[in-house]
Amino acid sequence: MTTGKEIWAFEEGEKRRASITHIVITALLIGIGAVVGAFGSFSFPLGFGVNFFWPAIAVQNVGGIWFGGWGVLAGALFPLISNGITGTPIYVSLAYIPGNAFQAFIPALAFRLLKADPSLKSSRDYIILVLSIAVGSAIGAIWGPMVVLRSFGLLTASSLPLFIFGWFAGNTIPGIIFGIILLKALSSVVVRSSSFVKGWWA
Amino acid sequence: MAAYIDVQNLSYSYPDGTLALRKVNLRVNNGDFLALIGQNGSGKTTLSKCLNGILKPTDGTVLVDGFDTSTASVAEMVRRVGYVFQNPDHQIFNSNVYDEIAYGPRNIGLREAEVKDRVIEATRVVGLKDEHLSVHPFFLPKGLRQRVAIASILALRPKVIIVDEPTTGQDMYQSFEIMNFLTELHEKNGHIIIIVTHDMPIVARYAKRVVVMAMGQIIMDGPTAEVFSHPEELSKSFVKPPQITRLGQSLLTYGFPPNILRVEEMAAVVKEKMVFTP
Amino acid sequence: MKKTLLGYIPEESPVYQLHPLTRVMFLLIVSIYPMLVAAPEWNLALTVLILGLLVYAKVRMNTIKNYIPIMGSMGFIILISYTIFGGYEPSYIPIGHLGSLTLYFQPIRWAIVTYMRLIPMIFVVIFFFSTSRERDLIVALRTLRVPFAMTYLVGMGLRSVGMVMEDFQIVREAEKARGFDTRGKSLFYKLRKFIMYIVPLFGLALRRSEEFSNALTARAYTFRGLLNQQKRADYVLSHYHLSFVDYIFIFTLILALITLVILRYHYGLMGVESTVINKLVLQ
Amino acid sequence: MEIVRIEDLRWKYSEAREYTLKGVNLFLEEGKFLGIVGPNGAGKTTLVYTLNGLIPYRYNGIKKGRVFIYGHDTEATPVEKLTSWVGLVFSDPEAQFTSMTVEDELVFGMENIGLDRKEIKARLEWVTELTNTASLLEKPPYELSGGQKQRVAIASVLAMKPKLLIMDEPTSMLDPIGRETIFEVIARLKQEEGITIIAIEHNLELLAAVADDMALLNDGQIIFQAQTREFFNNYDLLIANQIYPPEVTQMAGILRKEGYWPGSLPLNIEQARKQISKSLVRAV
Repeated sequence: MTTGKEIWAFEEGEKRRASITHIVITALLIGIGAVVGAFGSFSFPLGFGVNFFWPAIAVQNVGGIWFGGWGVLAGALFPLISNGITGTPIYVSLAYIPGNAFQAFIPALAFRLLKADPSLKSSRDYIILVLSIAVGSAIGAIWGPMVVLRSFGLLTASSLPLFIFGWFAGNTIPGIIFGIILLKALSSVVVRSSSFVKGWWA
Repeated sequence: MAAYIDVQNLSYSYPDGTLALRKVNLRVNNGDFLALIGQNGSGKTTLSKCLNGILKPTDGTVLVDGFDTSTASVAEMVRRVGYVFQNPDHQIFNSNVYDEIAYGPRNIGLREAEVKDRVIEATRVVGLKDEHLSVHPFFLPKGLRQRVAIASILALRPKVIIVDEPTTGQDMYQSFEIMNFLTELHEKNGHIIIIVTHDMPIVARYAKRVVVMAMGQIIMDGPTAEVFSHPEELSKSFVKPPQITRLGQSLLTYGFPPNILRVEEMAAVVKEKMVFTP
Repeated sequence: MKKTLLGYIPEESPVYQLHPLTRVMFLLIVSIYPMLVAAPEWNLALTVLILGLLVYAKVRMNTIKNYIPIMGSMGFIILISYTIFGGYEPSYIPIGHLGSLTLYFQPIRWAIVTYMRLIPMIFVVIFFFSTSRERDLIVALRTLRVPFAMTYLVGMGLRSVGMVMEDFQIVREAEKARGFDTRGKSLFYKLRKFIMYIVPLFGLALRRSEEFSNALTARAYTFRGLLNQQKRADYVLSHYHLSFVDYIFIFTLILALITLVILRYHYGLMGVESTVINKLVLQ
Repeated sequence: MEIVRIEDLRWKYSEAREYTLKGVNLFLEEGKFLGIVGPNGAGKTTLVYTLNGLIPYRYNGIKKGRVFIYGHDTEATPVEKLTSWVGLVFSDPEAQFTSMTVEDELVFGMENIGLDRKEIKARLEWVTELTNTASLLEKPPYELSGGQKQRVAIASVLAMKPKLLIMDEPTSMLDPIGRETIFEVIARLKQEEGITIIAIEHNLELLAAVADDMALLNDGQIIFQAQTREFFNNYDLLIANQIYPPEVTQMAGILRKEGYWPGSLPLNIEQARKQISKSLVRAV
């Protein structure tokens, strides 16, 4: 049984180098993110409110946790494609990049710093996951409506709180639900694969 | 006798406008072991996905055990027709084999005790061992992953089992194993089996009935020996009879039958000719 | 019709005379115009102009149908934001009532102004994606001397999108074949089961990451090579040449941008105060 | 001239409990076509991975014994150099298609080995003619059929002009006609280009028609290697190793056991037909 500590620790003499596999996994993450981002929410039969349910955030969260900097890179880039598919103006898409990067970066950072187990073995792991997704989404939620939508004049100042909260909830909830399912289902596989990233790039 | 699956004037076009099926009629009966063959893109996968309501007809109707697939619920359908996808990796949703096989039965709302019975039964039928149940399906070799995929459909206990490309990526021995086991399901448990395949020797050896598709239509439908004895018709769908059948057809002048399906049959015919010709 | 990830682009179009870089410049520069303009009638004119270009480029008009929902929901959000959550200032002029709600002129005007800014920006994106193939984007980036590693990642990312789209379709069917049904189930159940589709998508990606890496290595492609690749033939660029027309086109786009800045900020034209809506309502 | 020499090669993946290759010895001369058969899990793919350096460069594990390409030990040779000698086509073309057009896919490898535009253009013309892919150049991957994808995969490797072309189950995903077109390409490569080829394949009907030599790999060892005709003549050995020869060969094998088939076993319909008609005429 491995613990969170062992998973992130470098063994003595262990050499890890970024490889072509990481480029490939980044491209595949972009693919999943773009498809889930563009179509995943549309087909969800909830009716009104689909705009506030963005499952693709899970790709950012687990991508960062499993694949470090590569996951963050993919998480920042794939919304450009999924937004393009849905017709979002190009500069709005570009302006989202930092927010998206943070949504992927914060859980990745938390898991590495606090040595949490991606397979979510203890309640501590769950708490770290939930809190880090919440913090990441909070940064995204502030960046999205406040910096981007506001500066493009798409929202008024007094409506900001509502949109920030809607954005936050719409990202945090799917992030946590999808994140838990993915981490539990596949972490054991990922950790054993050559694409797993212990540090930031390898 | 009413057919178990009755396809009437079925047409299907994909959202991008491609017309994949044109006015197809097909009756699948109790006791059928059917192979659906034809060139890539001839519509056989589309047709097989229409048989359990994964795809709904654009036009025409598909009746399964009296239920219209366009109005029946998913649960009603999966209890009757099971569909095993070609690549097992598209259908692995859980992190251990037990949950994977239990996923279907749980979806249709069975109680956990019943689920457990079915998982154990399905595991036994496909020849998985108990030690496999706790393994992550991802780590199993492809042959076993395919068995997990079949077991997870069997656990829903459908009358009809459709398997898309059961032998792709398997070696001959594994192919025979899978097909023998489908035959057992057919003969002992009375399942109707439908395979979608490119593997003609497998079709010749195991299927009782062959349906040939080309350009979204059924161009031939009949007993296997009958269908394979018309090579010129088959070539319209870019299909050839198996090598042994073609050997027999090249020896028609010596009185060989045009519909030999198995190597052993051919050997027997040659032997007989050699013995009795003098 | 040629197929792209997002749909179809015309088999032949006058737009293909232009270098892909020129088309990307069109996307980037024309997207700025609406941000400089407040008066909706001018943005409407720009929209009409782009629509005209779409027709000229032989784009099938029902491509636009796919974007109508997003345009609708954006309009709705903007309207809500400016009216119900728009706050109140003493200078607001009431123009009517909706139940107990008083409607004011300025918020509605701002909503229209904002919305009409968005519309041409969306149409520019539509124009780009319905006249450009994925390859055009890569060519444009390479022409701009974006590092190969980056353009390669973009290209492979696009390739992955296509692959995942196919997978996504099959996985959803596989869910159904296993008895997954949303009818008559609790919301939580739906949520928990419905999202399982994402697990096979990642499983497939992991499996493929190994196959792809092997395939790339087998074609003499290494991580080291990716970073240090000094000289690449960039063969694809040999099909494309920036012509005189391209230079003229890009020059015109930039000139129009500068003119717009001058008109707007030096002469104060096209501002919200000078809109015809003001004249119509206030008089 | 020798192109491949493998001496007592053993390989264990670091995750695995057992050795996958357990002492393989193999020798291949330039210009030959070698078919490798063996049940799944025998180590066929692992074996060919050692030839272009994927093992040990991309995989962790324990390697004993040595592999030589043109007399160069693969472990002491950079992987870029190995890949310029040895081209590998994988069984699933879907998983080697990384570009958005066929042309970019074909050009990719050529750019990697540093060819200039003129050379690339010339080779493009050559390889698309050879593999019948010229009409596909503009197409994106999702517009190709299975057979087209596989031809493009072969062309993309061939464009780098490897001395040795390895194909790992190149037809497993294809319909019967798609399979035949791939084997037509392979036959042309052998005849017109004189390229050395190794193919792993379960469909022996088509393989037997083109291979010079055949090798049987089982449980990590080469059990038997011989000229194709002689190889299939050892019917009992093949069956014992779960290998099923072409159907006409199987039939003759059964008959021979019962003393009804004189001479060697046929490999195709024509040979079988001749032998049968001859013996029937004689019987008359």
